[in-house]
Amino acid sequence: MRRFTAALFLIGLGVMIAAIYQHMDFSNTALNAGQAINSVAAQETGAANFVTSVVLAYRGIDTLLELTILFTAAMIGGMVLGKRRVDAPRDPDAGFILRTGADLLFPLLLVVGLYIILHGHLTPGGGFQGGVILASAFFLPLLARPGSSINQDVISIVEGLAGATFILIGLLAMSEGYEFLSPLFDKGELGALISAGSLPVLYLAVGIKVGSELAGLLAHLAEAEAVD
Amino acid sequence: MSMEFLDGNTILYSAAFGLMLIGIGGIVISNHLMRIIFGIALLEAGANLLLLLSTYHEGASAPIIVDGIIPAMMADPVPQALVLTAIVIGVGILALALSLAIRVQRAYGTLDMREVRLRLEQEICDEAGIEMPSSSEKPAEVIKTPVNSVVQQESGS
Amino acid sequence: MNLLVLMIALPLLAAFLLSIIDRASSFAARVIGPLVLLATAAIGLSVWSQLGDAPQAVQWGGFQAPLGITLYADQFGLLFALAMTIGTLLLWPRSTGNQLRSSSLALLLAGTGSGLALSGDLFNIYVFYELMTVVSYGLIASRGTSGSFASTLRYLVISGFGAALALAGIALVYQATGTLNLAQLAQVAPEKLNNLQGFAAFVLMLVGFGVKAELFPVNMWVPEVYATASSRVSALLAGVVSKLALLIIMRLLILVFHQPEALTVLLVLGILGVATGELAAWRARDLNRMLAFSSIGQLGVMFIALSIPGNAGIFAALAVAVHHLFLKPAMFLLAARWGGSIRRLCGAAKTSPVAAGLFVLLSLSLIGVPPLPGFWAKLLVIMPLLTLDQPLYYFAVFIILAAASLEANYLFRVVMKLYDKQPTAVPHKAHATADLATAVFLGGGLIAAVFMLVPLADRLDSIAAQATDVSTYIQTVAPQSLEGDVQ
Amino acid sequence: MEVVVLIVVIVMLLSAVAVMLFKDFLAALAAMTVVSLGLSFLFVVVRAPDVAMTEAAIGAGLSSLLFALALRRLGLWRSQ
Repeated sequence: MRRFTAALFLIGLGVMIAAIYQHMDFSNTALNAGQAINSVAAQETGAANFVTSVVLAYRGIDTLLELTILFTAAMIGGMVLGKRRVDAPRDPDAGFILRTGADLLFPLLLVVGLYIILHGHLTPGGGFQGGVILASAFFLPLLARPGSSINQDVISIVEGLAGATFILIGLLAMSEGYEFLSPLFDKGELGALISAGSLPVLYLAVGIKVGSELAGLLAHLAEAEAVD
Repeated sequence: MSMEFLDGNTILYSAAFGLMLIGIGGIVISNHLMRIIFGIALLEAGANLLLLLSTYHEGASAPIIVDGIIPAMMADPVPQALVLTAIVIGVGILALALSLAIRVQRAYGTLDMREVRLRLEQEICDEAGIEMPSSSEKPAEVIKTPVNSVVQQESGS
Repeated sequence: MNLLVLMIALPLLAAFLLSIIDRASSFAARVIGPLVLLATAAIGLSVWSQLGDAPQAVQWGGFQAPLGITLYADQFGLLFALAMTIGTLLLWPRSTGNQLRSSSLALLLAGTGSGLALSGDLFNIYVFYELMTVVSYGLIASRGTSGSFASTLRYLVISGFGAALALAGIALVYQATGTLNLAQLAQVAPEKLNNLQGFAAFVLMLVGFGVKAELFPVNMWVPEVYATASSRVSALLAGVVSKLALLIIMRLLILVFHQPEALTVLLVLGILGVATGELAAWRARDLNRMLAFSSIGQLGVMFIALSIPGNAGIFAALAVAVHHLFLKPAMFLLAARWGGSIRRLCGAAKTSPVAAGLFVLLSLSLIGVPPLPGFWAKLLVIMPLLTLDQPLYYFAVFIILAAASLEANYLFRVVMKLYDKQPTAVPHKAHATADLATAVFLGGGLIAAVFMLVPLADRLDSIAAQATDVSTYIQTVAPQSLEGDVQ
Repeated sequence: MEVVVLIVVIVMLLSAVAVMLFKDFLAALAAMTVVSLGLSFLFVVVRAPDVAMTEAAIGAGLSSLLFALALRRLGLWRSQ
């Protein structure tokens, strides 16, 4: 009975959505804030990747808040899962292939992650994507050797400092008479590695913060005591 | 909008709305927490796609300047930045939900949300020192539910 | 340059650095949170004093609206930003477990709440709202009981569902208008959002942001969370955080969504909220959940008030919201010791006469006994409802009056128990000094309001007038036209 | 091109239904990853390479890892 009413509800919802879609107007796709940004972003921020411009400059505060969400989620995750008991049983080490693979992959992932972060203002990718790769670099050894563990104290210091860096760059702009999080420094040549002013620095802070927080979260989940 | 029934826009929009509908369906029909979390993830994915499609039009290129060449028509970067933000927020909340799920299962021995609700009600009433109001389902059976029956419980819903 | 952004940036910075400061000196870590909030409150008050009749707009990063994100400070937004900051300061969580985490969370809540109240960008509001939700999870779960984890999980499921719907609503708005800036949306909404798509976007966002505002169909989490969280956290969530979500809905209603159907939806959901909330409160057998359900009822009254078209509705909703802002936290603080079965309260007035007297006062104001502020707030809702002369609005008046008699009934039951001559077997504990002092302070505010009714009403009226002044909003933000740029 | 998109959309929606219907959570997780990858492809189609990368790294990679770790700790890591 419940499934029947649910199915009826879904069909109704589908019909409503179809009605809305029928009335949607797709003619004014050129008139939007994004196209206005496209026409000025190269001069205003100096980044070749306009998504990076939007993420770090035009909507920089959104990014700061989303970092804060990750920070809070990691903090609450640690609080909820708690510290592992010292005598809790651990999973056995993984096989030779995974262990060796993890050792080999670690530097590779580190380099790739940093590369993606530092080229965020030029090519697709940036602090978030690179940060995930950094997190996996630090998490992989944990998967291979469940006996080892990530030092959560170090993580909390790193993520705190990275987050503070983001805000301090924003405050630096204020101290120079601009608004909070205004782009700083020389914009350089469009498309060069050292360009776009403070954006690469911000993306580096984002990448390190995302990486440390996700690594911390993964470690908490991996170390949580099994139920069975 | 072209007169064809299945133009590119319609296909993409039906993907977004379809994901949202399936997600809502999963949330409404399922009782098992993992299934509900999957449903929320699908709903979010559909919403993200919808946001990205909001100003999409064919013929635009990615909003990136490569080798100094500025394309004639670039895609709108704003929804892309928004979806980037939304995806990261989503994964943070997902991790939180899973952490809480582990703790709740450790405490209550179940992830069936109806049972979790009853156990929670029971705990609140116990703490407050009042009788649990007699509801349609008997809480006494819930307490006896063994830990390992989660998977079987879920399939019976 | 405007110092207003510091109201948001400083608490976040302090929250990030708190665990590092703690390594250097745990004393510094304990005092820095309240100090930062004092500083931000001072900033807020100084901006308030300069504000006068001219709202201010700040562009994050100095980019022209609508390309960048706008921070819009009028008296309406600043009032709630200050309420959030000062409320967090008064209700600073005192966790038994990890004080450091609780302090960080409180700082984040204050910064986020201020940002939410002041934000002038649709997606920015969504991100602030999500952050506030995550922080609330942490505050609820910080009690560490299995019940608090389970209630957080159920809250998370409902919130996650709502947030995804709100995101879809934002997508529909951006599809129709190509902008997220509220000022620009206010400009183009009459032309582009006055249709089925706009209405769908409104409903999606109402459900999404309504989760925190305890809106009728998405408020299942309320009794569970307020019964399992610590009383200070419940006070914060019921008192301040729910009002911020309400503020978002008010802003959207004033600036973006003008469909008459939207008002009808609000009216119906408000009526259902009042009816279900008050009935459940009447049936509740423990104080925490009674207060939680009554909070649903009160927010229902606010939604009914919002459904009144024009300035009068916003004014009435604001009055009820401010009244509830003072009253509910005080009641939850009293419930810190009196939580649990109402039967156990027998003779509690003997151990703590001040608290019992305060509870009587708060109850009378909640019911709406003249001359207490609660009466005037309800009057402000009922009067315009009667002038509208429509059956559904008359029904709303009837529901509000019936709810008041239900409130009188169940609160009287509690008061009777408090002053019962027969003591129970369980000895009563006196309230913690800090809790009682804060509650007395808030109750004192209510009494003071009785003597300043006219200036207070004038002030609220001018705040509501400024909030509903759409043309000033557009002029202050001055978004550049999109048509002019793209050729 | 549209045919490819249509096929991807159909596979994605079928996988999404499968997420909800599979009794085995591990299989549901695999289907979820397929949805994420399909989504990632659609993001490329609508000229959003940044978002596609993010969806692939976070949606398909990290989320699946989180789910897998959680399923293991919840004792749902087994086929029926």
